[in-house]
Amino acid sequence: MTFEQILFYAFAAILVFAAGMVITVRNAVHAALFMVLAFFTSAALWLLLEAEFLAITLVLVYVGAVMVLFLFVVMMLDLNTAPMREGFARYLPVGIVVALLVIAVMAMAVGQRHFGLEQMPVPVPHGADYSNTRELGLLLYTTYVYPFEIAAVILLVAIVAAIALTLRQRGGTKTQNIAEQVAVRRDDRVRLVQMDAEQRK
Amino acid sequence: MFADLPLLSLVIWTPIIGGLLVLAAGSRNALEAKVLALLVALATFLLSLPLYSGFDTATAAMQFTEFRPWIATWSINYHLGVDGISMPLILLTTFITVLVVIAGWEVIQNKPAQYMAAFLIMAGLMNGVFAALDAMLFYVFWEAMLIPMFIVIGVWGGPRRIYATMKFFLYTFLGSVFMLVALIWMYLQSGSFAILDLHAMPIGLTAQILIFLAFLLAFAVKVPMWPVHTWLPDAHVEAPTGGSVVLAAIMLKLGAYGFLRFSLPITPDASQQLDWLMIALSLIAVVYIGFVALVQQDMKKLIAYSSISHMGFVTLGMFIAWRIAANTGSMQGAGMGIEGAMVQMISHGFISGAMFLCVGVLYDRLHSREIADYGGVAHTMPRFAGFMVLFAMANAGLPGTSGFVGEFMVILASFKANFWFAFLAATTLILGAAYTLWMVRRVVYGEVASDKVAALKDLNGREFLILGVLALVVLLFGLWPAPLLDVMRPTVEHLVQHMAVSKL
Amino acid sequence: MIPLSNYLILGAILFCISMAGVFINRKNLIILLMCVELMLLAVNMNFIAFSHYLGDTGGQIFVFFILTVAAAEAAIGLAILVVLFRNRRSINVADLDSLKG
Amino acid sequence: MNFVMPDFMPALPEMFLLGMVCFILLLDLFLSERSRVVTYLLAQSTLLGALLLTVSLYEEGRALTFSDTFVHDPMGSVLKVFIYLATFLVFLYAKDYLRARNMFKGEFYVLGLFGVLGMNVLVSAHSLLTIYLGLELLSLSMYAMVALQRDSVQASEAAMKYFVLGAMASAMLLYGMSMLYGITGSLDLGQINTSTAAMDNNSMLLAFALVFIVIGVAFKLGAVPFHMWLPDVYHGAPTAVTLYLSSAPKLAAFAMMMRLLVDGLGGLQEQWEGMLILLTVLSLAAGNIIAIAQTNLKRMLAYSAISHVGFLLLGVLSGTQAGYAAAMFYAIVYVIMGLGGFGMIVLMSRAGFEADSIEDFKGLNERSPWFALMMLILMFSMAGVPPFLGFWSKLAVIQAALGADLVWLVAVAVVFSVIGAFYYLRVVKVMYFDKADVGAPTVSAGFDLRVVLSANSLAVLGLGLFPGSLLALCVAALA
Amino acid sequence: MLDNLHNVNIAIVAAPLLGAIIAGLFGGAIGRAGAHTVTIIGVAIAFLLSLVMFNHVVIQDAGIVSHSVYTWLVSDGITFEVGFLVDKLSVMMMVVVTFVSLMVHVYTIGYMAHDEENWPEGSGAGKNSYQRFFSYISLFTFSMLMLVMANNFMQLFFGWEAVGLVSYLLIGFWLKRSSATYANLKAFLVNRVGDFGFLLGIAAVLMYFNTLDYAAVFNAAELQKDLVISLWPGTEWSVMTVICILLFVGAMGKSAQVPLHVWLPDSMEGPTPISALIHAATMVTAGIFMVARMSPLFELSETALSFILIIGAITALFMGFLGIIQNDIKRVVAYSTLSQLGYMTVALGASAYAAGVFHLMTHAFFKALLFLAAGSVIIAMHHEQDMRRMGGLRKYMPITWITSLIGSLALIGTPGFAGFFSKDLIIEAVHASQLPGAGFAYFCVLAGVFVTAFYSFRMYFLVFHGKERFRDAHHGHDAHGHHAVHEPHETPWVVTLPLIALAIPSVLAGGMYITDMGFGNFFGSAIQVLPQHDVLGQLAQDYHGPWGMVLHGFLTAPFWLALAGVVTAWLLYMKYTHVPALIQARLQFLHTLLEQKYYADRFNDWFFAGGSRGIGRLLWQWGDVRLIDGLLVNGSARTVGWLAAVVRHVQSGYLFHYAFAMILGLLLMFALFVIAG
Repeated sequence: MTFEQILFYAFAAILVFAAGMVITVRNAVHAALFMVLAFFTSAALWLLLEAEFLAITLVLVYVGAVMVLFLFVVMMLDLNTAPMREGFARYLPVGIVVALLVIAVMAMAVGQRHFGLEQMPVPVPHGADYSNTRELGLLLYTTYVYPFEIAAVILLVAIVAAIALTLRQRGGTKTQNIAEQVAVRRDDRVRLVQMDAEQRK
Repeated sequence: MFADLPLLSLVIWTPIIGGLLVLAAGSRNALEAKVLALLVALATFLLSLPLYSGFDTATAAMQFTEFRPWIATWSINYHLGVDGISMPLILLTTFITVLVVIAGWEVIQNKPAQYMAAFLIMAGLMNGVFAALDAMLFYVFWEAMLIPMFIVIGVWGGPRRIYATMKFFLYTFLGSVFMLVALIWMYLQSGSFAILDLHAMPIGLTAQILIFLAFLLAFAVKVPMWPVHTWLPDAHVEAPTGGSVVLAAIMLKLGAYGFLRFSLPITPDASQQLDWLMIALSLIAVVYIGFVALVQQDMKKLIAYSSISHMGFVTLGMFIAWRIAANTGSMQGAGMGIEGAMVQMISHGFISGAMFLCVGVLYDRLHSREIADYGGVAHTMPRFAGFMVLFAMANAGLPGTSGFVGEFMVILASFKANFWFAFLAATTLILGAAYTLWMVRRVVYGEVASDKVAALKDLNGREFLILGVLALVVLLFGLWPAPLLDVMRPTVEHLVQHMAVSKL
Repeated sequence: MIPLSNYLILGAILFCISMAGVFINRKNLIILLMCVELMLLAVNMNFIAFSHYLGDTGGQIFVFFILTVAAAEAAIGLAILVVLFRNRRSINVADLDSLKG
Repeated sequence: MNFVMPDFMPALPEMFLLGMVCFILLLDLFLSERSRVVTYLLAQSTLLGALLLTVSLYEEGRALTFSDTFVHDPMGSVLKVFIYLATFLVFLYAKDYLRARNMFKGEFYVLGLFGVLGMNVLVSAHSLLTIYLGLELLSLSMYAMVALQRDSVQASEAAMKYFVLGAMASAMLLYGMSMLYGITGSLDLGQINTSTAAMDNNSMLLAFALVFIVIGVAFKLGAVPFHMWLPDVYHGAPTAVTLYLSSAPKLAAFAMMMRLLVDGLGGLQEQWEGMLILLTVLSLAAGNIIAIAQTNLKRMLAYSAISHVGFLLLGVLSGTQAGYAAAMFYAIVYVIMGLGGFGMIVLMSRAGFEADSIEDFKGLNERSPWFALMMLILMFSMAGVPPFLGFWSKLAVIQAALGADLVWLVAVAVVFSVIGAFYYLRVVKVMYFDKADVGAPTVSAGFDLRVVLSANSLAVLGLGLFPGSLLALCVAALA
Repeated sequence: MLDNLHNVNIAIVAAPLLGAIIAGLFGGAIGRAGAHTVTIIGVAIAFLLSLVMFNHVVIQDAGIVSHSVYTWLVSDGITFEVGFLVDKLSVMMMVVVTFVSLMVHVYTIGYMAHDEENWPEGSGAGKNSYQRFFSYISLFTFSMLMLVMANNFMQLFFGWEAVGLVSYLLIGFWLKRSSATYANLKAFLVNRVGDFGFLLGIAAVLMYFNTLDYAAVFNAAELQKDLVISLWPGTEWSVMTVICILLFVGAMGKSAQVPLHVWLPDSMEGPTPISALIHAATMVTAGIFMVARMSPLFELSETALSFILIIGAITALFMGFLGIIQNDIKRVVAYSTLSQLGYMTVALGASAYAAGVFHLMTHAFFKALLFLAAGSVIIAMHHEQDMRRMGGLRKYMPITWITSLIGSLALIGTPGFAGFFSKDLIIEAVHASQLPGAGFAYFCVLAGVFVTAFYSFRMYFLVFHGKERFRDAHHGHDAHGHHAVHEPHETPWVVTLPLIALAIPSVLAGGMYITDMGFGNFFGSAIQVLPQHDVLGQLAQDYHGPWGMVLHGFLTAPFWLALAGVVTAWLLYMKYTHVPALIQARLQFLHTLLEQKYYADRFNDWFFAGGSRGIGRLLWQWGDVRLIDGLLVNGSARTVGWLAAVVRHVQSGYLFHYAFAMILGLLLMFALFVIAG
């Protein structure tokens, strides 16, 4: 077994373990941490596949941002973790059976028969001067500029949506309402009252 | 002067557009709406008369044809025309519609405008069914017609109206969707939806049988034939009088018309193969339903069953052709069967309509259709009793009334096919008389059954007019059916010739 | 020499585990969201593996976009989760049953 | 690096849309509650502008741009036009409803327009990547819109379900895409098509990839058994959003199916035909049967939508140009009818009252005969009774399926359509045959809503009487 | 000339029809006098014009008049026409029908004078049951004329059913009486059973002759006689036999032959003029007339003739028995009619058509006479019909008494009276017949003579002689509100005049026409008899004029049998009046059998009426309601509904179930492609 293989199997084992833990642990925080582990090992595997840029992105974006967001929400929601495992064992066997079934079918398709070394030999490793990041960057802003723009819009949608859904104006806080200030008219502020002259008693 | 007018379009669209106008008028003034409805119905009837007077009885070809492309993608056309089979039915429709409008004049208190509009629209659609020469146009009218009927039964019907109307709609809908499939299949084979093209289209036997069965389902439900008849008694019982009249007088004819227009000419070989089935079902309708009618306690149900039984003659007359050929060696007599069926259709239109109107007259007064609630009506409503007995006799197929002609012809023709067909068919002479007259005995004759019956008022002028007109027509066609037969003869002869030629 | 199939099978296993996670997990919605992330990870694994063995960068580009979208998805998912929690005071999956039948 | 500047012209509507959305997004910040109507008007004019642009580009013919990730073709243009129109109606119908529920905010329109953009991307996609991104753009907008009524328990529940299942489905789709990519080595649909067509047709591998792709599409369409989200989401979402969900995205989903299965995997027609048959039968059966048991109109219409998907698939799986045209026709017709149907619910609703129970329509004929008639037209049309538009669409797909010799499937379809007629009839029954509850209010919706909804229903009748042009358009779009 | 005769024919049928329409539809306007005037004028015209035709056809012997009036319809190359055939047979019938009808019309003026029970005060139709009645009997005259004058089967059937209709209306004339409406329904239905056969017979004629015109059919009959038809596999029937038996089934209904006789006694529920007109003189003879008319066909089937012979014989004897025990005066006459119809039928069966028709004619006169006399008695007794409450009426109603006696003597065949000639002729003809069954028939008709005499004179003695039982009679019912004690008195002239008018032919008609009708060639070509069947021809060889026949009559068995019958009646009902009760007690079983009319009514009610209702209920409840509707229609609806209610729970609301469903879907599709390869 080559070093590469050792690395692969080790990381793969950790990855599968971490994934298994994510779906089985009772505590959401633990789950998130196992997620982080899974991301890390994935990133390592991707490095084996010479996808350096994505591996790093994965760590930066996912571990650094997304999972933190998850943890943040978990903490914010202040969840009671105790009853979280009720009835869990009952569904586990079904889950395992079904999962194994699907894996079996999938393995049939993606196994050695179609994607063994004969069909897909390992490509020659890139030279030292190869920059994965540059390569992607070049493509991203030329060939894939249209998807890139869409991705930008998607992020914008995410922002708009997240704000629209979660932003709450609390009654007590004193904030400026710019729209209201801009839209203000004279009548809102000044009221001219015509009064009859009062008769002195 | 009429030659230039698109008469068929007029008889189709005048009532439909008129119906919409009535609907609009109804929101303001009910009386205005009713008068308008009557005018529209009369106008339609008058417009349909030139169809008869201008009809060329020398030819079997379609007349008064109109042709306009409609849906080019599927070569569906707005193609209208009538021949000797459809023209009388259009007249029947326009005629009955006038009566129905008059019949509902005072009786319908709840949203009269909608009621009238529904009938007018229905009349237009039914005319469309009879006039359509494009299968898809036919289908559109055929199905669209269900909607106003659905509403009519549901809104103005009796206590179990919802069950009845749902049953009516779903039953008939189920029947017709298979016809649609068959039509599309034929279109895919022939590239045309024109009925006349389908007549000429060669089809293999298996396909013919499947098509025939699909048609059968659609038409048998409508006719209705045993065993898909059970919607009819329910629908009839619950429908308001006008609804029952239209159902019995016209809608049932649509199914029979379908057999003549589609099943026989398009799938002659399948019809021949399966004529045993048709004959068996027809005879079951005559005998089985006759027995069932005998024990009905509800007048409308009784008449409804009697309708089914009478329609058995219609289908019998149509499908004995090949048995005649097998028995006697020639198609001589097949025409009589089909013509008898046609006459029976028209006549049944008048008679059953009249019977339902009679029941309606009673129902309007006593709000009961139970035979047991009546008795001795003749003493309080002698004029009504006179009409009732007349129509009952016509229903029982008394010579001299139109009810006799069709049955007579069909029995004569079916004898040529097989003695036992005629034998079973002729049992209607006994059964028909038994159930009809037994009902008459219990309702019209005898001691006055109750104070309510004693307080009944005889026919008013409006009712007298309707029943009188129907009585005249029933007698006229009974004493002199020749004009009716003259109109349809060339068409039927042509049809028989067509049926005799195998399409395989 | 690691054959492509190994990566693919790894991806498949990952995919199945996360899929199973969606329906085994009946209590915690957050874990459900994580499972979704995990599924995307499995897909990414596939893409990158293919990209590597095919010598085509398209796959990696795709993964780039998936990562972007997944981040956006996570944001919206969590936002919905927050809204839900505010309404229900619970993120128990089994409590989400007012709409049924 | 031999990069050529792409031709931006074909994407002009999308760019216009994006620009306008961003503008509205910014402008909305500076608008007070009272002048929010400006946002509404801008959104509507954006749609109309995009419509004009798309129409003006219709004659251009098929063109690829943006490194072949974007395709401009007649089918796309027609679908886009109907997407704009549908969304236009949605915004119009929803206005009063949103106002009454304190949801008359810029976000609804911004998200809605983003969704339209996503649909456009999807419709014009010519690469797995753009399909995915368009889909996600649309989906994310929709997830957010469903949850937009923040204080509604049902809405947030619906959004959560939608989100989780949607994400799962898109992951499955992605898995399929990854396999496809692995097999063909390309993301471009054109190249995928050429390479798959050249492969062994019975390849298990392709079928494997196909399963995931089909699932992705089926989910988006709401075909059984990937429909589970649909009733809950339609039911739980605010009716205005349901209106949105049920209309334009169906067209986008149809386009997605066409792009993936026909443009990309047309060579595998034999294989996806079987899968679609399975989905069709299940959808027809489950949709029509479960709908019967419903008491909530929105939910009933949701199941009805599922059954309609079954019919739509009937057209696609026939695998012919006529079949695709029929399916497209069906999709468009369904959108028109669905808008009317959900529009009626919006029409009947008032502040604090959702008219989404079938019982709420009791005695409508007494209260408002006109709208009872409109609803009647819609219901009969959905049931497929001529002369309404729904009939022709059913006719089209049945014809297509018969053309593919799937007689048994057609028989199944028509039987279920008869069963389905029952629940549509029940609505008519409630409106016409039942007495109104005492004090049941009359219709009090705004003038524009009344007029346009009437026009919508009458269009179902009018186009039913003259379906030729719409049909011809669909056929021409796929010729 | 011929055209004029055509118009005469049309006028003959049109006049009564017009009268009927005027009296029926405008009865309120024209009043009673108007109604009876207009109808009597109508019938009188018909009668007079019939005489014109009689003159033309018989006296001048100027050939038959046959023409069509209009084409009813044309179908499949076959023309159905409405037309008239006036030959010697039909013209004789026309004269008889119009004459009897005219008499009945006149008589009705008196009989119905007080019938007002139908219409209440203030009803829309006014009190015009009187007018209605005249309308009906005129309509009947029209129908009957259409029947006898028909030149084709279709029109024959029209008349056939039309008389049935009028009979239905008239039997049920007293609408309130449950028994009347029962009787009319029964009459119509039983007749319909006959018509059922008749119609099939017509259908058979059409099938084998392709026309319904008499002349064409009769001309072609000879050619078709060897045809066979297989009614069920393995059997072959002569077409002629089938046709004739089917047609005869019609005659059985109309002429009340066993077993379709059950309606006739009940039909006495109608007013008496009806019993006279329809149920004695005319309508019931339609069957006889029809068979005679079809003689060219019947001659070709010996099987059918034998069948007729036997049916007729059974009717003649066994219906006579029933007359013996009746107490209702009209019922006695009714059973007598049945029995006499049997005689006529026997004559037909023996191929002595002329004898049958001859008896038909004489019977029309004396039976109408008897009925009207009975009616007269009933009027005098204030609508009491039970003979046990009569007696000794001779001195109160002399005219009625005399005419009744004449009628009875004619009926029992006293030599010299009309009935003698016709009846004797029949008996002799049967005696001479060689057909199978003739022996049995001969026995029956001979025995029938005794029976006839016995019941006729039983009635005569009970009514006109003996104790005046009406004085002590305690009226059990007081239906018409009359007072208990009343003196019978002779009825007004409108009643007695017809009696006298009918009494004359009852005496004379026999002797006058026996030579021509019985033995001569009176009917010419209208009746055709094959040489081997020509019994009358054989008898003619021994015929030496009416007087010779009368003288010979005193020596024959029938005379002595009749005399024995009269004497027995006298002994039992005049002399030893306690004996009948003793006999009744002894022969209780027999009496019950007769009282129950051989249980025919019971059986019919139980088997046919009850049975068909039972079948109907079975088919309805089990076939329609349970099986088709319950199981198939509502069952499917229920199944779908149940399915919906169950399946909707799949949509559990739980996210994990939804996800699971998706995964199952995934697996399902995997399975699909794994299976598909």
